[in-house]
Amino acid sequence: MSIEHRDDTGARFGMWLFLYTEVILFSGLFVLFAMTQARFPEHFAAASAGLNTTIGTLNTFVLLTSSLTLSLSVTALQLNKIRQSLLFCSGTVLLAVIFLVNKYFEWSTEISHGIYPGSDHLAESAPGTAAFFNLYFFTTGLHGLHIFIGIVLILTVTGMIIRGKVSAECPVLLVNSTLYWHLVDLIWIFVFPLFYLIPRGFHG
Amino acid sequence: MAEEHKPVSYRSYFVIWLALSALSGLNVWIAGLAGGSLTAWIILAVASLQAGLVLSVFMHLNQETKMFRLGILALLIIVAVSIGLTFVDVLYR
Amino acid sequence: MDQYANPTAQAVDNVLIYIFGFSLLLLLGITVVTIIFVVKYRRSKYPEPTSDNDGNIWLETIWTVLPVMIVMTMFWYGWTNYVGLREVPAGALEIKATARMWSWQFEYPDGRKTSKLYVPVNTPIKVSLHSVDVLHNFFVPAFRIKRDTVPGMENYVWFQAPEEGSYDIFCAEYCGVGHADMITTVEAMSQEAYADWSKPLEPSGDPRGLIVLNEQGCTGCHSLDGSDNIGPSLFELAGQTRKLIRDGQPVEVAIDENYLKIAIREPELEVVAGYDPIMPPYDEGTISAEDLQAVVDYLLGKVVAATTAPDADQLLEENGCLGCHSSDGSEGIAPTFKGIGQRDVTIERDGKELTIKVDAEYLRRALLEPEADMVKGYAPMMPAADYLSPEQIDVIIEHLLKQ
Amino acid sequence: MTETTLNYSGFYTEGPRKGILGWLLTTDHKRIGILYLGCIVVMFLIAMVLGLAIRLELIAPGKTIMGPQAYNATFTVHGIIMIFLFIIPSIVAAFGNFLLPIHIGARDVSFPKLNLLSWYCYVAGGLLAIASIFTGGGAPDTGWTFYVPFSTQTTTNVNLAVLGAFILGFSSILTGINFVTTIHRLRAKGMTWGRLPMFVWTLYATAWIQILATPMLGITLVLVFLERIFGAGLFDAARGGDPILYQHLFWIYSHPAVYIMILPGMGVVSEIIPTFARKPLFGYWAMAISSLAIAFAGSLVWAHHMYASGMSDLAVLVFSFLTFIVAIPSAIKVFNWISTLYKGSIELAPPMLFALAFIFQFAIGGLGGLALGAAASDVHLHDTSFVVGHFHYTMFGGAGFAFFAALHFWLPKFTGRMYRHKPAVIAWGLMFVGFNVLYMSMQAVGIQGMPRRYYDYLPEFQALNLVATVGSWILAAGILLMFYNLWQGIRRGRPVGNNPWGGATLEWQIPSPPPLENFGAEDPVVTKGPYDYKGVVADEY
Repeated sequence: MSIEHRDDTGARFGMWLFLYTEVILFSGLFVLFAMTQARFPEHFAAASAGLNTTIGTLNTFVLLTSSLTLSLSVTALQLNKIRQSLLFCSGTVLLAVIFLVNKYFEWSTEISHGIYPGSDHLAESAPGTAAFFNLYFFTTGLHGLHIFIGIVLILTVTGMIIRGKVSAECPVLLVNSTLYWHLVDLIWIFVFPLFYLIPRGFHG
Repeated sequence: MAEEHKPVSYRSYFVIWLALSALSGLNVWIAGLAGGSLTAWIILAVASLQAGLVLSVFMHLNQETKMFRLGILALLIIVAVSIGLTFVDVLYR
Repeated sequence: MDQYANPTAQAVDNVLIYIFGFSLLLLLGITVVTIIFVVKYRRSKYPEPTSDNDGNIWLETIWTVLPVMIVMTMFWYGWTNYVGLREVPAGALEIKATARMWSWQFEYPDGRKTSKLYVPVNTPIKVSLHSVDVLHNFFVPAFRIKRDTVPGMENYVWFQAPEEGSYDIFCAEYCGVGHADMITTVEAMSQEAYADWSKPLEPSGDPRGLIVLNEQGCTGCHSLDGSDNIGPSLFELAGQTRKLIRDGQPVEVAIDENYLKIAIREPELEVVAGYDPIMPPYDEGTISAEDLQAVVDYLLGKVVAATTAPDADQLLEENGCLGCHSSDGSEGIAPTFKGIGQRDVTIERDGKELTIKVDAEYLRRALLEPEADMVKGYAPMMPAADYLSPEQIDVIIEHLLKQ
Repeated sequence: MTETTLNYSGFYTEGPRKGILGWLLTTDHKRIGILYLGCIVVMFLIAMVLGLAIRLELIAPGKTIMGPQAYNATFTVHGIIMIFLFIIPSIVAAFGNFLLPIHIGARDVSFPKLNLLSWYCYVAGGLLAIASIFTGGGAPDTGWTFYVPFSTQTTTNVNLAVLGAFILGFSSILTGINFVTTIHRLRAKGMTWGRLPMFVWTLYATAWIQILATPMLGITLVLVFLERIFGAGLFDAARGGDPILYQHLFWIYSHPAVYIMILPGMGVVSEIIPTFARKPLFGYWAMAISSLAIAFAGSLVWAHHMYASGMSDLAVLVFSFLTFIVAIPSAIKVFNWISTLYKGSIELAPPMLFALAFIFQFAIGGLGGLALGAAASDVHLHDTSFVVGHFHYTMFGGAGFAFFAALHFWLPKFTGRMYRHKPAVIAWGLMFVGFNVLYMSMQAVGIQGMPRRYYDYLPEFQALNLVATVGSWILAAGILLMFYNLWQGIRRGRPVGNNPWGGATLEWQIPSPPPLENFGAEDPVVTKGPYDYKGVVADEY
């Protein structure tokens, strides 16, 4: 009677299709970034120099490491090492929280300097500077939202591993969450150089 | 099922992670050279290499069938076209 | 009207006729063939199909290649004629159009402003397009020209009026409640009539210093209103200081008569920091000693322009107020000006309704903060008139109270 | 065979839950398709009334029935409902959901729960969009394009409308993901790519556009929303923004979106024409590949909406060229449909009449598009009534008539009952005449130079506007008669067998209405192509 039949490949394929939509979502912001960078290279250079590259680099490593731990947890689950798998999942969540905390400090410093979308300070700055920070806040904000959703997702799957609903025989939910998490990492791999590194090269 | 993925060893994941971290470090270093659009393209190339590693190993694309890769191709073309054709306007106004 | 009198319309019509002609032919072909097939192969006559042909590679190739060739000619013809719309003939008369909700303002090279576009016939006109608020579009069907006005960006169109007369200008980019009323006209006049029209009506009352500044083209690089340009602004110089580069060293000096005279006679000696040393020197032969004195006096504020009071009717016309508010009592998107000084209005303030007498204070609020007191029954769409000077506002209020 | 009383009701009564919950919590693709169909028809009727109001206002210059603000809100809401709540989901979500799994021999889509979620997104988005009319600062008055800076400045309730459109985007994306996965993974044994019905091919192409283009609309609308809330200035020239970039982002989605609207319509016509000519579809692979080509090339031409925007002239050149490329696959399709008729055995049943009207009207729309794609002629026609007439020819005369064709073709399959043919033909005639009178006048007055979105117009435009308004009444009469006749057919039409039209695709081999899991206990095995009519006998009704 049941028409529920398992198609893990289909499930992964569907997940990939969903990830495409995420890429397009961010690429809208990348289009804006590329065009504005081309119009105001010098303003962008100056504005980018105001970002905290140390925190940015640190966060890049944090996110790369979280990707590693989540991948390890998939292998652990496939090898039926449930405890290790759970450990790696928790590690990932911890790293994700560290990322958000870093981001919080970064943002609050900027906000305390009067730099935030719609602020008077930005309204008085050069047009390219205002555009840079507006894009910066929206892009990192949207990315941060994705990190947050990722945390919720991984915690849910962790719970399902504990209850045995996700297991070596039926790992597809963990695999799909991993795909999602890697994509969030992948987007950061581009967000980081776009905002923190590349604009600086265009000084004069 | 033949379509199921084989577990990837901890070791290969670690190697990829090391490579990714090194490449990020490399990018930060290149950015310090401040060479205008040349460094921009190098940095983007390095980032794309990182993306390739994440896609193929972390995201198991190397174990998936052709239809997964065709999809990625379609996606990349659409993104490149959107950015490229918009430049045709913005740069030549 | 000879063929080249209306070049932009000619360019567009060429393409329109070409494409519509081909389209009509194709449509006719498609329709006729379909009707023939449907009638001829009807089921009552052929209960079963007489062929099960499901493809023909030659046929399919032909009707792929043929349309490709046809549409490529359309593309190319469309493009080459478009280029003609973009290339302004040399010597075109340049007029600046500024769009705002929901009126047009045209500014001529001599600074005069009108709300209709006055042009001479058979002369190429380049209209540079600006917007102060949202997107609008400058559309003249008679000349087949159309271009958006975009805030923060300059666009242009050009045209040449073939004969005297009045041609409609529409706003073709949706811009809000007054969109359909944002209509004005191109008034094309004979060359002679235009020359007459554009003659200055009376000798300028400007002080000699300002006249010299304009004549010598100083204002091309130096603004008089404080805005930045190729050279530093000449706005309210008295009492200011300037950071200069003198002999390669930065120094700061107070602006006085002596400094200004050196800056005009020998500009390369001292250059204001941040500007390129490109200003040419002006010697006795170019600016006489008396004129130099007049310029310096003017710049330091020692002579004041003989102010002629602005004309209220002209202000209302130039700034587009009449686009929404009628002066003859007819119903528009906004209350009429007729009798406005003698009536009571019901307004909504902070969500409450109240009826008040129209007075100077109310009118000032209505001009500067139109959203604060909205007249009942009208949409809150009026832009604040804060671009007018206080003096101009006073004149308008006084004028309205007399209505 | 004709004397079957309808004691069988298929999936309508089968299923794990009974009653209203059986519908609201269903994961059956057929029930979800019916849910969509109901909503879509209601939305269409609402937006149609708004459209009639617009036409009535324009019957004469000056104020007729409403003021300018109300008029602007009316055409905005008409556009938002017609585009986001009617055409984009119409054939895809209603007929696609019902028929796609049956067409490929599957029991359901790949992700049935997501499928239900997408319907709820549709409902939520629709409710938000409708709520925006009655709340806040009044109904949105920006036009469905939400162009900045006007959309970030107006005091009307753009926020809710934008949020609604965003959620509707989700609904569309989920459907797209579901369809692509289903077509790749769940084809029955023997259902090779070369045996897919053309409807499935067009849905496949459409689904890819839904996946790859819709998120661009999502981010653009989010930016408008944030701009209104925070005053971010991303499109504000004074703060480094660029209003024209908004138009780029908007059309990067919205141009491909017109292919989301028209491609499934082409699929429907490609099913109907062979069935009523009893002949295989001419040029199967040309048709399949041209669907994919339209989807791909359609993603490259967005800026042909912007020739007059102040975009660079080089961009005008490039986009004009690419635009003419898209014309080719559409032309191929028209030629192939007509060739299918050649030496066929043609029956002019109601679905066939609608399909033929589709070809005629779509051809006019497409040919009018050539004049809009060429740079010079677009300068004159852009933003005039001609454009409005043009896209109604493709969207309504094309996609809309395909939707009506699909209703007449498949409702007997959905319900097991046949509507009366005579009123259907009369309704078709009224609609065909009314439609062409209405939109041909609109195109003509546009060529004269009447700008679009005009509440009021100069007296020289009156004659054609009057004709157009009269056309709208004829059209509306036809539509009402059509829906009345279909409704009567659903309620007490004559019962039909499995295959009233003599179709050869899989849905005609199972009972009407289909049973819960479509194919009974045994999975179907496909041994022949979708247009192989040899030995197929139509059931009498």
